[in-house]
Amino acid sequence: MAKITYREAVRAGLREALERDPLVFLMGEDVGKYGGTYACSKGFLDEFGPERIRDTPLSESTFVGAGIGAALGGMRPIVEVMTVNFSLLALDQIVNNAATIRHMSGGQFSIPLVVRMATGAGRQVAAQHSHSLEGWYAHIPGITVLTPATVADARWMLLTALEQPDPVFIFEHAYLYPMEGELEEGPPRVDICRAAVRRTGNDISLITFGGCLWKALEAATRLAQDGIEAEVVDLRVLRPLDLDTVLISVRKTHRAVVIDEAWRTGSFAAEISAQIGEQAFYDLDSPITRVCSAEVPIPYAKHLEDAALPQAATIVQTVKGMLCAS
Amino acid sequence: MAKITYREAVRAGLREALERDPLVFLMGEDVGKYGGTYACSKGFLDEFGPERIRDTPLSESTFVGAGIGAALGGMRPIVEVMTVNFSLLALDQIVNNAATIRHMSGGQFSIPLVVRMATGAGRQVAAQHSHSLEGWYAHIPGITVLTPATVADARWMLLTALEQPDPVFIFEHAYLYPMEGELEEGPPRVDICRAAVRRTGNDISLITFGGCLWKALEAATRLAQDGIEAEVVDLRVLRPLDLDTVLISVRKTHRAVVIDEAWRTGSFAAEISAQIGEQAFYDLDSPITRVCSAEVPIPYAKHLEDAALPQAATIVQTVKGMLCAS
Amino acid sequence: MTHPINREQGLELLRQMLRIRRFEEKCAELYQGGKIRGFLHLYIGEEAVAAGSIPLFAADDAIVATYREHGHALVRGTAMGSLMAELYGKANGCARGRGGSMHFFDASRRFFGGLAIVAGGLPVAVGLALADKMQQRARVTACYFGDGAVAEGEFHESLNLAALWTLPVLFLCENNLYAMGTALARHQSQTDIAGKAQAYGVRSKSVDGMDVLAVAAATRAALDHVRGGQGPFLLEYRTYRFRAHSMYDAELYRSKEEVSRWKKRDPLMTFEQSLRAAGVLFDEDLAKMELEIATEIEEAVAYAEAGPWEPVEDLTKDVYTENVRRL
Amino acid sequence: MTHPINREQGLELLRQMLRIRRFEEKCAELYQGGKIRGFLHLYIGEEAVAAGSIPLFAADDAIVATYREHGHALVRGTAMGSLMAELYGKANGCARGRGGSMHFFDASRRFFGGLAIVAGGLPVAVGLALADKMQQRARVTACYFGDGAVAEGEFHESLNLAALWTLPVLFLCENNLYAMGTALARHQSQTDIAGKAQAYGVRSKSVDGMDVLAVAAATRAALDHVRGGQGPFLLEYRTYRFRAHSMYDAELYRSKEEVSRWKKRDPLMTFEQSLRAAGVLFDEDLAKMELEIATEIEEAVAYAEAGPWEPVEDLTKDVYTENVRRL
Ligand SMILES: Cc1ncc(C[n+]2csc(CCOP(=O)(O)OP(=O)(O)O)c2C)c(N)n1
Ligand SMILES: Cc1ncc(C[n+]2csc(CCOP(=O)(O)OP(=O)(O)O)c2C)c(N)n1
Ligand SMILES: [Mg+2]
Ligand SMILES: [Mg+2]
Repeated sequence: MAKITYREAVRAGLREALERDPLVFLMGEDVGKYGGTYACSKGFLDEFGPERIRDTPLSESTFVGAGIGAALGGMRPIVEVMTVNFSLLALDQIVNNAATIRHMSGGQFSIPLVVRMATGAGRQVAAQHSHSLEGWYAHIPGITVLTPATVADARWMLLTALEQPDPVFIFEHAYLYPMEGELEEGPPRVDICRAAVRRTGNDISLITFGGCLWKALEAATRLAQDGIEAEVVDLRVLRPLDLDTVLISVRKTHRAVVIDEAWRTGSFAAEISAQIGEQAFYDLDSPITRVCSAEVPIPYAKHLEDAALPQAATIVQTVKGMLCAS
Repeated sequence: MAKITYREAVRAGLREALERDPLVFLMGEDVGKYGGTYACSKGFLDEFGPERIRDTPLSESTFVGAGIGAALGGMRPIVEVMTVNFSLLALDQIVNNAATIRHMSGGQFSIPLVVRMATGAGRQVAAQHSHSLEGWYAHIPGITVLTPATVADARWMLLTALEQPDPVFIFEHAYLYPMEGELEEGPPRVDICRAAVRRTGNDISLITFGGCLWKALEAATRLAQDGIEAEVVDLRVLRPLDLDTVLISVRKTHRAVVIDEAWRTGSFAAEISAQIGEQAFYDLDSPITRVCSAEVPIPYAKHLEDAALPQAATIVQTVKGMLCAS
Repeated sequence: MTHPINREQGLELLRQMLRIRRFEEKCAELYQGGKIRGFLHLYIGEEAVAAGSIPLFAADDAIVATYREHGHALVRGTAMGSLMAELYGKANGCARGRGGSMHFFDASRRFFGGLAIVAGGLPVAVGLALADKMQQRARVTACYFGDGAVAEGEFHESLNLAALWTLPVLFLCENNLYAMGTALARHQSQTDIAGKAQAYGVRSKSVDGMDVLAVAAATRAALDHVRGGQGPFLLEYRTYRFRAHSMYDAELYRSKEEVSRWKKRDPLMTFEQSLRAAGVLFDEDLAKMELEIATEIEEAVAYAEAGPWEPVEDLTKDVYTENVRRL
Repeated sequence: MTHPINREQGLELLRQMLRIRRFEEKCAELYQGGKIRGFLHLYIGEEAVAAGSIPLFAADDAIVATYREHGHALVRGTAMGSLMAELYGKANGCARGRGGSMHFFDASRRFFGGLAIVAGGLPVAVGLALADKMQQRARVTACYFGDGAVAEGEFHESLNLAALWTLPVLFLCENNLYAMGTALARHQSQTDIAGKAQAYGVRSKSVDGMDVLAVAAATRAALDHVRGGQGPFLLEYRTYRFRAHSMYDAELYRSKEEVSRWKKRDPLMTFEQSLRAAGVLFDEDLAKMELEIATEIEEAVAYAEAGPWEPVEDLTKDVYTENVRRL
């Protein structure tokens, strides 16, 4: 076990990917000379050269589309979109080409493309730089959506993703890059098809992913102090969804809170809630609740941003409310 | 009461809007010389002139952004995006500017913009022209999302929308344009804040919107032949959502099916299901179910497209399954 | 005429144009008959572009086209039967009947669609060329798009990126003077499309797209430039669409006179005349050609009619590759 | 120097540049002190652009800027206190503390942000100009953006649309040679930004952005063109950013030498020298100026410090206009 930051984990995954397969290359805004907005590819330009570490112009739609084309042409592109906020400019290429061409062509073409992007709020960067749109991506048939929350997933998911014949989108929560965590030695390659129980408990299930995992775990710790044992499920993969792991937990605890940093209405948390309701309705002792972001463009001021986002305290409150109610 | 098509209704609404307010103008691809892709503005170029009926280049992001700017500048633009499929190219302007500037500026600016677009599948136009993304729009704080399903709503919603100080998005289901319906004389101006019960019944609530309303009503008719009385709720406004009307119905019928033409995972139907579960859990006699599109790029072949989309038959089946089960 | 005409080549060019023309006339008829549905965008009037350019590409070059791609696929060599079957929505179609008219695909011929979002194919073409360059393959990617696509941001972004990275992309603009109902001068503040290449330091040229030999000559020159590793080239074909934009179109945006003026320059008619004038085409050649094509079309229709529907159970097949290890 | 210098004007230009410089030096200090958070993009080195151009606009002209807009807002006349308060996130800030450094707004001065999606302001500017033209107002909309924005599709689309409709938009490109860490030549295949205007039939010019008088002269000429109803104009300011792109930036992408070479052309220093040389600036003038500005900054900080936080209950206020009839 070694201590490593989430950033170092992403970096190590990228380096291994570049080292083990000459067809892999990284392209995006400022991945090269600048070293990556979040320093995930610092030094890579010198190490791997300008052919494989490609700084792109500010042309999101075109360099993502070029990633699709390069994948069709036999390369293994890793496209970095600086943040999910800017990925809106590339969404047409993603929905209409990346996710669609295999099926629409009758299975003739493969698009082994990996797109990475930072997501989430919490750093006071205000309304245009704080979106959490993973849920939108999870709506798109044809792609796989990953949300690494731990250093292990940040380290290993990329490599499994690169073995997929179809497009994979990896959402790295910008708030997690400096976070430290323990990483086991040796490559315990991770799957990209299962949710993980990060904490076991019998009283209630806290279902979440990405940056909110840590808030849920903190809430669970606080709840434990009051004798409430919460189970924390990290979805890890939003599409295709591993509902079984969620159901096993809910059938045990009979209560669920879904935590999602996206705006509440139309959040992915709604999908989780709906599916639990469909599959485990008779196992529930109380209504499923959601802890999501307030429906507001995320403000700059710290106290307002904090108020807008899910917090451990809100989760604790919600859980206690549910347990008292029943 | 006069018979009128949905297309004529949209047209009449547009004409009245243009006649009654000189600040209103229509811009979009082929709204002028071509007469509108769906002929909704046929003849308007001659009638209102090129200043007010503006054909735009194929530049979705820019003419939608220009609509935002024109609204900021005191005009009352109606921007037509030919179809929701192409609106992906303008989504950055919508999310980051239209929906955000009022709040982010501390309430200094108003954007009285109306954007209309055709949505939905069912005409064998295949994977890149058959999206139903209203649910994504309903996720965005700061905008209003309307889904006229009847000729009355097609006729009148636009006018109420034009009185709003904030952006309103109107989704016209492309399949409905030729549909005929009865329109009451005189302007019974419609609200854009309430859902409507289109058929009353005590056995189950069918909750839907847009193109699926008619499939739900057909299903209700067929169910009635078997003695099952379904209530059909037309959401009409996806954001802000009128949950009360939905809850009143569900508390009466104790059962709900949500029907949505979007892909199931991450559909707006999930949000409806989640909110009913949150608010009316103890009123439910059985799990809420969803009838949505299959998770596949919509295929061209008729039999495959039919199989991919929600159908009256599927709704009937689902309802019977629920009623037998319990 | 820009070249002396060699009989074999001349007849072959005429034959390809005629194949497209007759095939699409049949499509229009079948659309009326309800055999073909959805959107159907005919290429009639523009045949010289596909017929003059596509034969110049090598088997391993890539082609990216739009929803108006029947001609491109035909000349590229995809069997007419599998194209007709695609229009029928049959499982023996070139996209299993899932794509229809707007989405022809043929991996065996590196034909990447049939992409129907205007300008959406340009970035993909840039990426295909990038893959070739990174793998030191001497391939070219030919990307066809219309004048309307020039207004989209992706045109600008793609020309810049292809030039910045010196990628082997041949940008081929089929300027038929209209984007649906919007005339070029009503969507471009500056209508010289080839001239726009200067903003990217990209070489470009504009050529008469109604003259199949001029198309061939200009395309060959552009192709040589790109193959020479000198980066992308923008070639503008000045052409014209004789039919409606798609099957539903009142054509309120142009006059009958304008259309008939252009029809006087029908690429088939004018080329046929020059072949006759050059003494290399005779009535019997044409009769033979028409007969062969009529037969080919008959067989294509038969193939489509006989084709099976894809089983509904296969609806979600190929959304993802099946049986993939996710761990 | 392009003009003889008049003392009053000269001193005012110097004063505005100095206000920006000292204000931002204070911002950097406060950022280190944790008073300011989030992203902070300093304009230091580029002051001549805002100081030379903004005073030329009429009160009812519109300004659309980027996340690097402190200087623009200051020169436009928004009180320094409300800008500082915005950086503090206080409710007495120019956006109630919701926007921060990247999102300054001031409706009373038609200052439309502070928009932080690169190139996202261009379409909005086109629309503002459209509204003016349709309402027969002789206004101009000035749209500032960086060289990086030139690569975005919206640059292309917006220049075309503004030219096509002959709209009064002044496109002002602040070319500081870098888009974050990417040098102009590494993101543009053809680096003459002003030259790109030809593709749209738009008039354009490039000017030394380190020379405040040259900036003023070129901007005045461009403004006259636009006011004259001749449509948009693209003006390129060749300038340079002395500081990091934002507060976190190792500046691996450029050499210390390059930066110090540019600092020899510091717009404040060079203009101060020429004012002295012209005999219209004296030590006491400068001392007085520094003192006034120091005081203005002190008061601004005090105003920000004293400002209230927006009540958390108001978090969702203004997402929608309140109390609107929806029927
Ligand atoms: C992004 C986008 N916007 C709008 C459309 C609808 N549309 C389909 S074809 C077309 C006209 C395109 O004109 P052009 O590029 O000149 O090609 P042509 O049809 O003339 O061959 C339009 C507007 C689309 N498919 N994609
Ligand atoms: C669409 C988009 N992509 C990426 C970013 C991240 N980003 C912020 S500023 C910047 C560089 C912009 O450079 P330039 O336009 O030259 O302006 P400058 O910072 O030099 O003033 C980038 C890449 C963004 N804000 N928007
Ligand atoms: Mg055209
Ligand atoms: Mg710059």
